Amino acid sequence: MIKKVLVANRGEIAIRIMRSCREMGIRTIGVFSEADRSSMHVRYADEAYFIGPSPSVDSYLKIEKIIEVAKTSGADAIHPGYGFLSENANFSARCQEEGIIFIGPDAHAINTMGDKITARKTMIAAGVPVVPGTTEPIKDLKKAVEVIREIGLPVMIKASAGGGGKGMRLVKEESQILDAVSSARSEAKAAFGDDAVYIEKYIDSPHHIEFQILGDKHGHVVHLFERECSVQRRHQKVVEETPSPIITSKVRAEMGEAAVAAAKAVNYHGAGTIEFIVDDNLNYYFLEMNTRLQVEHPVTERVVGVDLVKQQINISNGFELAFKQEDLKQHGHAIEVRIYAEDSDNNFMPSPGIIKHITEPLGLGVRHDGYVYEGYEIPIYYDPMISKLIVWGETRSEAIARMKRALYNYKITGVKTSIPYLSRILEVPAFVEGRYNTHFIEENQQYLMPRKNCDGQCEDVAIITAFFDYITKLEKIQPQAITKELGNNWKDFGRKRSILRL
Amino acid sequence: MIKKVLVANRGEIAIRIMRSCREMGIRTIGVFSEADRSSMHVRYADEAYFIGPSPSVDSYLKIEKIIEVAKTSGADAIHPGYGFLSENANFSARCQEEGIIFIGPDAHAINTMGDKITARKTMIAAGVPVVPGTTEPIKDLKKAVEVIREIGLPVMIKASAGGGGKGMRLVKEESQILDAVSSARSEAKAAFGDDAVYIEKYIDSPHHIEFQILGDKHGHVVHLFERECSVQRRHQKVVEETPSPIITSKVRAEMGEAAVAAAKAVNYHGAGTIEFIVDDNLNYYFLEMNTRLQVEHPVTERVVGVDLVKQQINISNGFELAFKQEDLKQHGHAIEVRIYAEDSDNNFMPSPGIIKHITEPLGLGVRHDGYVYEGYEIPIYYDPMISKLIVWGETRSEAIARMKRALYNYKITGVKTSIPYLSRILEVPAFVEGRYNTHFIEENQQYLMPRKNCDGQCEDVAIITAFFDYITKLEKIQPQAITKELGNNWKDFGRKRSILRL
Amino acid sequence: MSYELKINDRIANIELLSRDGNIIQVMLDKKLYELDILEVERGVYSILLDNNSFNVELVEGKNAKTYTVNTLYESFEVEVIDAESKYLKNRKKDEGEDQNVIASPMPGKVVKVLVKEGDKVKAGETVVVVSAMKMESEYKVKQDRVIKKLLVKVGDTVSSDQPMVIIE
Amino acid sequence: MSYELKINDRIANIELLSRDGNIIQVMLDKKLYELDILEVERGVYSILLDNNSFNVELVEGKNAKTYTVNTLYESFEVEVIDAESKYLKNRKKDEGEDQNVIASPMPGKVVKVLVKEGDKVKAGETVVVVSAMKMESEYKVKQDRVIKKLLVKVGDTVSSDQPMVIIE
Repeated sequence: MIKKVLVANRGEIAIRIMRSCREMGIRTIGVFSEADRSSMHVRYADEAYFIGPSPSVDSYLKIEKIIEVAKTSGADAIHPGYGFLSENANFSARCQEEGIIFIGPDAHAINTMGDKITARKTMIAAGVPVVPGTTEPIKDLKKAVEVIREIGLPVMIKASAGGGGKGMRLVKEESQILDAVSSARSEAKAAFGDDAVYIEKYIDSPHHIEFQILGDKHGHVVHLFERECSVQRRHQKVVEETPSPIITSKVRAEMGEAAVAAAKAVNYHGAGTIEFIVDDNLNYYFLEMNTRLQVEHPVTERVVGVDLVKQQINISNGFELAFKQEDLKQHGHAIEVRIYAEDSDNNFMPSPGIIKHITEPLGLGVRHDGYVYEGYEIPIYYDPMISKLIVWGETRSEAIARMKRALYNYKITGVKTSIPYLSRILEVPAFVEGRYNTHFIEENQQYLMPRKNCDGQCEDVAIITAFFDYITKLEKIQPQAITKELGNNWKDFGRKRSILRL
Repeated sequence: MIKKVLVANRGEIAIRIMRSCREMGIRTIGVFSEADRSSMHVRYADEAYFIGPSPSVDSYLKIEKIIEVAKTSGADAIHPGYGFLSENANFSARCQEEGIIFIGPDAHAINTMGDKITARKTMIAAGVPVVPGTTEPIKDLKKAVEVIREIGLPVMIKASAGGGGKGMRLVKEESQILDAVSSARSEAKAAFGDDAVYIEKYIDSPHHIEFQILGDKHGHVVHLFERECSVQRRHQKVVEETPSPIITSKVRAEMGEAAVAAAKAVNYHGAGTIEFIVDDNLNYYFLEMNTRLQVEHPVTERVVGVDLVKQQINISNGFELAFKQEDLKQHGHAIEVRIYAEDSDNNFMPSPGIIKHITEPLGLGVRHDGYVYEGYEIPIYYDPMISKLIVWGETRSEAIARMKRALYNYKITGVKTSIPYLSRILEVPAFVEGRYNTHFIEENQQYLMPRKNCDGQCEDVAIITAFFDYITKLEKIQPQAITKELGNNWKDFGRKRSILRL
Repeated sequence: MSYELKINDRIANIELLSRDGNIIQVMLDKKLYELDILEVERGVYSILLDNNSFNVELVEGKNAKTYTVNTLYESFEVEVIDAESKYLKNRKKDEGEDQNVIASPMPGKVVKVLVKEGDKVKAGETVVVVSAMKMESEYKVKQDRVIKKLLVKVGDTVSSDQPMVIIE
Repeated sequence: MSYELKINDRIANIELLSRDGNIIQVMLDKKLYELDILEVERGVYSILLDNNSFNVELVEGKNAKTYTVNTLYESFEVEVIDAESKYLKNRKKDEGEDQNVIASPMPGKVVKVLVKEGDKVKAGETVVVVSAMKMESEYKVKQDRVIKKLLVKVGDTVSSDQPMVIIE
């Protein structure tokens, strides 16, 4: 039985893990870099150990240092969270060597799923749909045309040796095929000295839909349904929800089975996520597997009613899963947004700094996973995520209304945040109607620009408040300066205005 | 359609109501007394109106003033919250007269249920079980003995004119009957000049279990299952949970039906609560009906997945209930604790004052409904409740563990709170095992006393911290005073100690 | 320089031996402690002692020398004792155990004043009733006394520790 | 006495006419406002104007005269203009539009310095690259310039608005 867990992470996820440990009566060990002495996870942990300089390569990524702390502190398990060492097969293996439980999959599963080509082959073998395309480079024109006809248009031609868009061609029409293959090959030849190409089905309006799975060490695997993660900016998820607004229960069941098959193909144990790319006709294809807890795991926890971190720990303890597939149901709707310390209206520039004031949204249906506090300085070294806001509603529209209410009441000053940007996303018609794909952000720029939401009165109130604060400060320095001015009160303000105007 | 709601309340419930209004796109009007200008509900509302001096009798209970504000502000409905005017039939009637929707039942339902005798008679007529006993005063000995035989032992004999325990007798044995009736009557005669007595079944180890009901204006009534509220101190609920740890699904169904029948008996519309007293054998008896939202409504919201305030507003709008009894299910387990500004270890003395610092518990399964903020002064005029913490877990034991975790991380300084006391309740074996009745607090005093939870080290850390803060302050006043002392550093501390000791 | 701090009945002797950034060494009643101490929020300290993480909250009391210190489960009243406090303590002792002032331990509103100036009251008799948050508290004399001066009247709002009645 | 406050491109003229507790009357650009204003938390004001409830957060800028003001949906930069600010403003104008200092608008770490002192750089050329929170930002010159002085080197941590390069 695990009694002491070292959490090899920082920020909100470290605290989220420690919370579940505390509920299970497990002692927690935190680790921290130079920049993180005042970080909340150090304060939340039962014990905390310094592990090195601020850059993560010198601290949170130092495998040997973390193993050493685990041994010194007597931790019997390590939870890697997400990011940092969470998908590092060497780390998983090193833990095993040292007799420390790695709360996550073994090195074999991480390695297999970590390499795109191997993962693709493994999935094909397991009967999990992958994006149709060639698995070997194609070196001649005739073969290429044959393959394209087989896959069906549209397709993407990619230089085998390539990168940076060189030798890439999107083919949408029959008539373009020959030209496109020829020009892609000669461009590839010129750029990389190799004219071999890959051909892949092009998904026109892709949806990113992923399935949460849990597998124990006894061969049982279940899925906990999907998460819709198509609202992305530069491949970074911004808003996640479950259930997906586009999926049908038939497709859900099929994809769930595929996800379980994918996990079983690598004898997976622990919590993991199978990412699919889904087209408008709900054709779905395996994209990749994340062999760890995801940032967006709370929407699943809320709708399915399962604490995923507790499940991870139970699995690591060697317990069998306490539920079967048919025991799991989705109840209502959950949405998560990620709050970043960034200036969303100024090219999303990062905004580290000191939190001056924070008001957290609370009440019915709101979960808040964060780590900052008043006076805390968000360091420059790590991810700009401040917190995650997760809401639940009986229906999707109630969940959206609740998220708007929660964001309305979420105030952070001192650093710029993405809160106003997120509020705008929730108002975009395509989002409200649940019709969106991964092009959502670029296609809806006009809705996402900063807007003036208040009339002139709001600006006047801003001026008056600043003015009032300023004269109150002045008064503290020169008492009576202000009140003296008011000696004759407001009745004769006309006279004063004409005399005293600068 | 209701577009603007005046919330005739303050504190956490005012904000909780405003949150649901905001989610529904309804504008909110707050009202405030002198003491409440800085209260959070004034800040949260869209509009706020001053209604009078601090004592609630001069402000929150001023019917005409509140009606006036509703008319001035153009509110089309008033939500009374709980307490204050929420069970005031005159207020409900006045609203109706003025064409303002009272979000709650009509005066008839409030009056019928507000009077214990009428309520009892109405319930008997509706076939709802009430505590067996006499409905009319008994004036002769023979009749009294007859009635006792009919009801069955144990019974409580109460002076008809009485109060203060005078003329009360608990009868547990057959042999005591005659003596008890005679002495109760003569004591009653001596004390009140009237020897008439009532006889009521005595419930030995009573459980307080209540059912949430919702009724629309079309005659539909459903129940949203029970809440177990037996953890009480001086008839004040301290901890509430759902499902009740003692109830069976058969009894739940029966009590639910009785609750619906009780509501129908007064043509009830809105949200209401039927309180039952339940004995160890799960015999249940109608106690009273609360014709309003209850403090503990969130546990029901969490487990049944329904926003009760939204339902109240929909009902007031004249909508039919969107669900039938068979659509409602209980998922998992929820517990609520009430955090009071009081010194629980010092005779529960109220502790108003300024909130110096607050850290709210967050994360998975935790709902927090509060209203205080840093720098806020809790006024002396109102209820000492600061906030409610509601947790959900898959199971009762997970919910208890989660509540312990949440309380562990809930810090308020500046005022004393009941947080430590609540933490102790969660550790009491009878509570953990779910075997408790309304005598819980008095029977478990030994578990509820303040305890030393930390060894000497903890005390030493407290001393060192205070010391460090003190010398840091000194240093700010006399810079270098401290560092100078440290000039020769710690190596020669022995010498310094002997020289400098005062 | 060493200081004396009072916590419950214990008088602790404490001295700062060294300080290097957050790391301090102190000698507390002949026990050496080395710890990492950092004020993370106003009045909230994060402490690492032998890698154990403590969160300690300080609330200043009536003056800069008194603190309420909250650790995880317990709350302590701590007082720094210097020459001035010692003097005040000694003076206090001379005046005997009972105080000659009845003060309100909580803020509230005076709802009843049951005595007049000059009244003789018996031990245990209630003098003033204060109400706060719907609860009434009675203030009694501990021994037979004479009411010297009434400082409050019905309807007055009193703050914590405000003197209400002077007795002799 | 009236004050001038700058908000975006607007210069607002404002004067306090009266004050009674929280209630103030101000004349703002010839419009009379009466409102109830109260600082409820440090830097957070609750305002009631015609019974509408506003929550306004103030964060002081570089000096006591500049504020970032957050209302419900919008954020404003407000500056109190007095004689001193006016003088500074006028001086700045004389120096032309482009600045002769390249400063970092965000805290971060210098990861690349692409020039040496004395280098001639062309408009649009990147001079310094600063990294924060896994994101790199490039700082360029807006017109042809000469690098006069480098104030930072690779590995330096810079704070917000810290000058990094002086150009001429």
